[in-house]
Amino acid sequence: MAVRVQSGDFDPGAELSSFVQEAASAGAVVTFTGLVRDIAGGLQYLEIEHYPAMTQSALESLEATALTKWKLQSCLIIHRYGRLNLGETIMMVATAAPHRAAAFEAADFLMDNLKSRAPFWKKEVSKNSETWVQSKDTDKAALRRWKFK
Amino acid sequence: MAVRVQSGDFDPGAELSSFVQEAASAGAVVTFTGLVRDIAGGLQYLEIEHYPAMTQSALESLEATALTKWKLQSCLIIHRYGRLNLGETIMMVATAAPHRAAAFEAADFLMDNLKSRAPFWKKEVSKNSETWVQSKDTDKAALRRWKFK
Amino acid sequence: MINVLYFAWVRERIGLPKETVETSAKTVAGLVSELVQREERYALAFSDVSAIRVAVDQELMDFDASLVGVQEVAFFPPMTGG
Amino acid sequence: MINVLYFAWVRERIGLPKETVETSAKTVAGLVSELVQREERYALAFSDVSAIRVAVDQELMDFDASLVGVQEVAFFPPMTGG
Repeated sequence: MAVRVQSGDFDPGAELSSFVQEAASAGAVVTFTGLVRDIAGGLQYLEIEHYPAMTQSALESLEATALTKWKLQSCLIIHRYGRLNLGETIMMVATAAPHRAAAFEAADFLMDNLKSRAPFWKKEVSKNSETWVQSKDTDKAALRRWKFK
Repeated sequence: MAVRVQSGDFDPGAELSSFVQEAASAGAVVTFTGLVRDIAGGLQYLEIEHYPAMTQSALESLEATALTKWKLQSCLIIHRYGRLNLGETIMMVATAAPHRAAAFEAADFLMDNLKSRAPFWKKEVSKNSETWVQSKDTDKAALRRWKFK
Repeated sequence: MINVLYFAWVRERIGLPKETVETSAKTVAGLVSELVQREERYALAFSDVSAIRVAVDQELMDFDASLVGVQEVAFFPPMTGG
Repeated sequence: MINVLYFAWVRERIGLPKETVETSAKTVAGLVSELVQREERYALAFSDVSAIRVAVDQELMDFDASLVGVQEVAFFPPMTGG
């Protein structure tokens, strides 16, 4: 049960080690880690803006929904803001449940909502341009899946 | 690209750290970790039997299918055998892909197939009884999902 | 008096992250109408409201949300976290 | 001469992990018929073949799989890895 919004880089492996130790009574742990990658070529770094007064509470409410809906034993959300260099970790979610289906579904749910309902905005900075990342239609479609449940 | 079948315990966090470093060009990394838990109460330890001549090749063929089908950048499967104590790690899969949908789906696919098509058999040992874990109908139904794809 | 916040390219187009606005608007949509009449940069930022999301007191809301008792309104593009 | 392997409760019921079998059976099903006629413990282990899986030369197969050129056959319950 933790939500962390931070500018510093972190090691998802170290987070998983602690998470598993705390969630020892759970049988199934799923993690998702997002990394800064250079898709188009030329990316120098990523700049993530967020809405400080809203971010923590938005993530906590997301976590509470996942905990209740999938009866998770434990849940972790870490998301960075500020300048992020290539290869660095952007964010991570971890879910612990008695069975794998719940752990997978809850992690998937958290990701879809983080993409479209948490107040973060990514800007890609390369040598000659700065571009705000556009939200994808696939993200909206992914989000819609959870309304039918 | 690694498959490891081993009796010794391992730290899924340490595995995730190395996996992320090698898969630095991937944007999305998903892991699943299975832990020994005491559901019914009274479990002393888990004994996992396997079919040595078949295990490695079965897991490698599973990995090859996932790599091709979801165009993964990287894939890891670790599965233990022998005596496993409460709270220890049973197995782990990790997948790295450019986007989250592929990473999630491939990890889910690997898990369904590990449950039903890799030659491992779990026995639960408690003070007064030894019970072979029965495969679940939900596992077969889960496996069937992948035939329609 | 309402605190109005702007993020990402909405902030860049309007040219400031935050301002205090004296308004008689009853809804978010009414507030937007007032803002676009102020200056060209506001009109530009709000030219396509379908591309803009709004949070009222840190909760995501629609443009018809009431401003009664509200302290903070934020405008921003669709979020791109994760 | 075929190496026949048993795992999990199939191994426990038959009482050994591995044996070499002289057989004229053409298929896995034929081999099972020969085994169950040997002794009670084999009959017991194979009493419900729907609960048994088979691997031929380390590949999962059906009971009608051919034994031509085969070196190793393994019998075991549905797998429970993961």
